[in-house]
Amino acid sequence: MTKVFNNPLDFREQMLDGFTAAYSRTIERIRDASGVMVRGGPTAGKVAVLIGGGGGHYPLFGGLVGKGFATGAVMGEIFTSPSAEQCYRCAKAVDGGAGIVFAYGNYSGDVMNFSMATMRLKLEGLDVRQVLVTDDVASSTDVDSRRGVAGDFFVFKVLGASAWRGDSLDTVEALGRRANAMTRSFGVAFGGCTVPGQGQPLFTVAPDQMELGLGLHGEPGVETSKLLTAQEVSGLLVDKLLSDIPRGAGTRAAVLVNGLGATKYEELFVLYSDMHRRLSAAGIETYKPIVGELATSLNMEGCSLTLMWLDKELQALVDAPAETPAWTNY
Amino acid sequence: MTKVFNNPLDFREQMLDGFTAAYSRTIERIRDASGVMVRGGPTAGKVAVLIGGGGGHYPLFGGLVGKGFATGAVMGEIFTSPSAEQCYRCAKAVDGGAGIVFAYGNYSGDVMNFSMATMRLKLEGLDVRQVLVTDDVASSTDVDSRRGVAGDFFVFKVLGASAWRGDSLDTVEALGRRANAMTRSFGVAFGGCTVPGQGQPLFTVAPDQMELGLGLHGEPGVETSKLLTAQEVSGLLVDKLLSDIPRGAGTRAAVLVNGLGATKYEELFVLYSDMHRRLSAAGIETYKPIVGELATSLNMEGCSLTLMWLDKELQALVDAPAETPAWTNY
Amino acid sequence: MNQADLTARCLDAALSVILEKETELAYLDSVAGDGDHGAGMARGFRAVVASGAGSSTAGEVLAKAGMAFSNAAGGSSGALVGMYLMTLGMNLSGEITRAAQLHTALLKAQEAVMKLGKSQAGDKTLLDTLVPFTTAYGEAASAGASLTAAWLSALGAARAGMESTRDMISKRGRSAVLKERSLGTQDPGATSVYYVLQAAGDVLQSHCPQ
Amino acid sequence: MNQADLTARCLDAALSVILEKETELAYLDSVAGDGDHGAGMARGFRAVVASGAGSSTAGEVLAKAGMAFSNAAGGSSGALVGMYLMTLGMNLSGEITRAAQLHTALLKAQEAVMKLGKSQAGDKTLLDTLVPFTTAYGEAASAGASLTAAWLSALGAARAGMESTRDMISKRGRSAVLKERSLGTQDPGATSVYYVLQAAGDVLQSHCPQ
Ligand SMILES: Nc1ncnc2c1ncn2[C@@H]1O[C@H](COP(=O)(O)OP(=O)(O)O)[C@@H](O)[C@H]1O
Ligand SMILES: Nc1ncnc2c1ncn2[C@@H]1O[C@H](COP(=O)(O)OP(=O)(O)O)[C@@H](O)[C@H]1O
Ligand SMILES: [Mg+2]
Ligand SMILES: [Mg+2]
Ligand SMILES: [Mg+2]
Ligand SMILES: [Mg+2]
Repeated sequence: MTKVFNNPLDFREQMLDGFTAAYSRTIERIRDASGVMVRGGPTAGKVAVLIGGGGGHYPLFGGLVGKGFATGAVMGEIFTSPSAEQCYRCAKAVDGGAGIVFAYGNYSGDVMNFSMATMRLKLEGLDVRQVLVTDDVASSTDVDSRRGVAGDFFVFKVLGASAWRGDSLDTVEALGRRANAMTRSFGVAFGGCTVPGQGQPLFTVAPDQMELGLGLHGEPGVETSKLLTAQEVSGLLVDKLLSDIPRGAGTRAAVLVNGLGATKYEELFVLYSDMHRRLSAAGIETYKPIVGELATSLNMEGCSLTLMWLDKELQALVDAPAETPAWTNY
Repeated sequence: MTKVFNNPLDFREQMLDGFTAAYSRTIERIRDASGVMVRGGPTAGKVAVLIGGGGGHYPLFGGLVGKGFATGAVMGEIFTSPSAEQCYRCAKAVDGGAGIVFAYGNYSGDVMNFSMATMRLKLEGLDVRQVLVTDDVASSTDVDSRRGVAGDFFVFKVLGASAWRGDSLDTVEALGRRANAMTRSFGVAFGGCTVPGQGQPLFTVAPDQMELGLGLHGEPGVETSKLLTAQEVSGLLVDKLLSDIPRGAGTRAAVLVNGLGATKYEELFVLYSDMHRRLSAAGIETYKPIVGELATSLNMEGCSLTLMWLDKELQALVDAPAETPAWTNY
Repeated sequence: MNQADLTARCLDAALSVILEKETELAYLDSVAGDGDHGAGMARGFRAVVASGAGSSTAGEVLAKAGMAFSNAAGGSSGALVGMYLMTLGMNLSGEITRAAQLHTALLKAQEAVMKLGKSQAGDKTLLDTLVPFTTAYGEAASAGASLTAAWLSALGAARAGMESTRDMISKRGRSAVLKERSLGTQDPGATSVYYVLQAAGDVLQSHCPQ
Repeated sequence: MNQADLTARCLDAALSVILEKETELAYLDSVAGDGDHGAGMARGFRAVVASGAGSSTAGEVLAKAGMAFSNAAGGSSGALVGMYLMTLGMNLSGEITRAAQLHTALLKAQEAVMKLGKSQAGDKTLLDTLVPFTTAYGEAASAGASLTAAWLSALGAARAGMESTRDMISKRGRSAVLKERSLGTQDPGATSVYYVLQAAGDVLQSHCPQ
C-alpha cells in the first residue's frame, strides 16, 4: 500500500521535486518538463540517450541518469507513459547536436508518445533513433512484440556507456539494439501494488498462489500457479531463460536478480543461491551479478531474473564507469 | 509477507550463500562462520572494522563490506544478534594486527554477544574496541540507552573510511564515536513485516493509522497516530531531529531518508521534497542527501530521517571512496 | 449559443462524466492493465477544460483540446484521444452547417487513431465504440438527420460496440499480453469513450435540439 | 540412570517443550519485541541435543550445552541462557550428592545472568522466573528436601514469577523502549524458562523420584 503522499494529483511533481533536490549533485531538472538530465546538461558533440516511461519504477527512469548512463529521462505519471509533448521537450533539452536515442520499454503508450515526438523532432531536422527494450519472454513468442521489464537496466547501461565514450549515433543505436537482442527476463509476482490514493491494489494474489510472467506495471501475470519454494522459483526462472537463449549468445551473461519492491534482498539472495548453482551447472559464466531493486513496480511483491548474454564489447560497456543517483561503478 | 524461501531453518545460510556467490568480486565468505569480509581478507597493519547484527536489514550488514567501508560483517539469524562465538570467529578472520573495532546498533542481544567476544579476544591479547550506534531519538531520552537504526550507515562509513586510510585504532574508535554522537534518527511505520515461515506479521497497523518511533526489527513504535500526509510526516521527522541537535553540531548535515522495505522510493522522494524545504528554511545545509534503502526491516512499511551533523573531518570520511555490494562512491 | 461554446460545453460535460466514472474506469483498467485509465482521462479532460477559452470555431476548440489532452494525460489513451480530438478539430473549418461535415471529420479522426494505434475494430479498444458510432452517425446523416439527431441515434451502436468488448480478447495495448485473461471485462477505453459521446449527446440535445 | 544421562534427558525434554511452544513464544516476543524468541530457543536446544553425547558428569553435560546453546541461538536469550547453562555446569563438579550443591550452582548461574544482562528480578525478564525458582529451591533444600522434591516444589514459585511479568513494565531488552506498551503481556524469556524448568521437573520425577 502506498501510504506517503499528499494530494495524489501532485504526486509526480512532488516526487520529481524531491528527487531533484536530493540528487542535485548528479542531475538537474529539465525546465518546464517532466524530466531530469545529467547535471550541467548535455555535452556538445555527444549522442544523447533519453530514457523514459511511466512512474513507479524507481530507479527507472530518473535514477539512471548521469555520467556514463542516460543523458536524461522523461518521467510520466505513475504507470503512465509520458506524453509526446514531454518527450519532445526533454529531447530538446538533452540534445548535444550529435543525435538522440530514445530508449524505453515496449509498451503501446510509450511507443505512441515517443514516436510522435520522434516525428516532430525529425521535422525539425534532428536525427532521432528509437531503441525499444523487449526482454520479457513471458509477454509474447514474437520477440519484437515483447514488453520491456528489468532488462531496461542493461540496455540503458550499454547505450549510455557507448554514447558517453563518444560513439556515433549509428554505433550507439546498433549497440543498444544488440544489447536488447541479447537480453532476456522472466518474472513472478506474489502480490499486487496500490497506486497512490487508490483504495484497492491493482490485483491481488491468494496467499498460497503466485503469478507467472508478470509485468512491471501492476498487470497480473499471464498464468497463476501455487506458491513455489525458492528453489522451485529459481528452477522456473532459469529454465525459462535457458530455453530462450538468443542466437549468437556465448556462455557468459550479465545477471540481474531484480526485486519489484516488497520482495526483499534476503529473499533475492536465497533465490540467487540456487540460481547460481543452476546457471553454473549449465555451463554459464555469471558476470558480476546484481541482486537488488533496479526496476520496481511500487511495492509489488515479486522478482525476476534477467540475463544479458555478453560479448567482449557489451561486457566493456557494462564495465564502463557510471555515476547516477541509483547506480555507480568505476 | 516473506514469500521466497525454502526451509526457514536454512534461510540465513542460503541467504549468505547467495550473497557471497553474487558479490564474490567484492567480498568473500568467512570460513566456518556466519559472516563475510572484504575480498582477499584484511590488510596487514590496518585497523579492522567488524560490523554486525541480526539478519533482515540488508544492506546491513554484509552489503556494507568492502574497500573503504567495513572490513567484515558478522550476520545473525533474522532479527537475532549473532552469537559471541560467531563474533569471535569473524573478528579473528578480519584481524590485520592493528586492532579491531566492533561496530553495531545498541541492542541488548548484540551488546552481550559482542561484549563476550571482546572479552575472549582481549584475553588472547587483541586490542578490541566497541562503538555502539545510538541514533534513534525515539527510543530513550538518555542518549547512551538509545537503539541504533539507520544511523548505522553513516557511523560505519566513517569508521570504515578512517580505518581504510590507515588511521590508528585510537583514531578510528574516536572518529566512530564522534560520528555516532553527531547522528540522530527518527522513524515511522505504516505496517509490520513477516519473518520467513511465520504466518503472522510481527505487528499490524490499522490502514488509517501509523506508528511513531519504530525500531528496525519489526518492533512496533512507541506511539500510535492517525495516518498523516507526507507533509505532516516530514514535519514530524524534521521537528523531532531539530529539537535534538547534538552539542557541537554545525549547520551542515549528511542526510539519509531511509525506506524500511515496502515504503518505496517515489514515496520517499515526495517526503524529501518537503523535508528539503523545511531543513533549508531552518538554515541547514543538506549534504549529499541519500534517499533509498540502507537499513531495512524485511518488507516493513515505514521510513526514517537520519542526520549526521558534519564537521570537516566527518565530511571527508563521508566523501572517501568506497566499494561494497550495496554502496559505491568515488 | 455559438458552436465554439457548444463544443466547449460538450468538453465540460466530458470532464464531469469522467470524474464521476473515474473509479470504475480505474477498476476496468486494473483487471488486465495498469489501472491508470481513469486518472489519465481525468487529467486529460481537466487540462482540456482549463485550456478552453478564446477559440472562435468548434474546430479550433477541438484542436486545442486535443493538444491539451494529449500533453496532460500521457499513456496510450492520452496519445489516442488527444490525436482523435486534434484530428477532429483540424477537419472542421468554419461553421458546421450540415451533419455530413462532421461525419467526414469523425472518419478522419478515427483513421488517425487506427494509424497511430496500429489497430482496428475488434481489437478490444476504444475503436470498438468509435467505429460503430461513426458508421451509425454517417447513416443517419445521409438519411437527412440533423447533427444532434444523428449523434443521439448513433449512441445505441456505440453502446453495443462498447459492450461487445467484454467478449473480446485484447489484441492491443498492455492487456494484449494477457490474451484469454482479458475476456469477460469491458475495455476501459471503449467505456470512457462511450461515456464521453453520451455526455456530449446530452449537451447537444439540451442546447441545440434542432 | 547416571546423572549425566539424566541431565541429557532433561535437555531433551527442554527441546520438546520449546518446539511445542515455539509459536506461542514467537507471539509473546512479537508483542513488544522482534518475534524471534521461539525460533532462537528452538535453535539453541536443537544444538544442545545434537552436541549431547560423550560427557561423564552432569556438570560437563551442562557446560557443553551452554556453549552449544549460545553459539547456535544468538540473540539476548542465546547469550543469557547459554551463559546460565554453562555457569551451572561449571559449578557442578563430580557427582551431585546433596540438593544444596545444586542450589549453590543455581545461584552462581543466576548471578552470571544478572551480570551479563545488567538486570535483576522485576525488570520483566527471564530472571523473574529464575530468581523465585532458585529461592524456593534453596529453601526446600535447606529444609531437607531431595533434589527432585526441591525442584518440583520450586516450580510454583517459578510459575508465579513468570505470571507476574504480565503486569511489569519492561526495563531490559528490546521491549524496554516500549515502556507502558509492554504491559499486559507475559515476558517471552520468563515463559520459556518456566517451560524448561517444568519439563526438567517431569524428567526428574519419573527417573529420579527419590
Ligand atoms: N493500440 C491501441 N489502439 C487503440 N486503442 C488502444 C491502443 N492501446 C490502448 N488503447 C486503448 O487505451 C486504453 C487504455 O488506456 P490507458 O490505460 O490510458 O493506457 P495505458 O495502456 O498506456 O495505461 C485501452 O483500454 C484501449 O481502449
Ligand atoms: N538484559 C537482559 N537481562 C535478562 N534477560 C533479558 C535481557 N534482555 C533480554 N532478556 C530476556 O530475553 C528475552 C528475549 O529473548 P530473545 O527474543 O531471544 O532476544 P532478543 O531481544 O535479542 O530478540 C526477553 O523476553 C527477556 O526475558
Ligand atoms: Mg498506463
Ligand atoms: Mg532478536
Ligand atoms: Mg492503463
Ligand atoms: Mg526477540
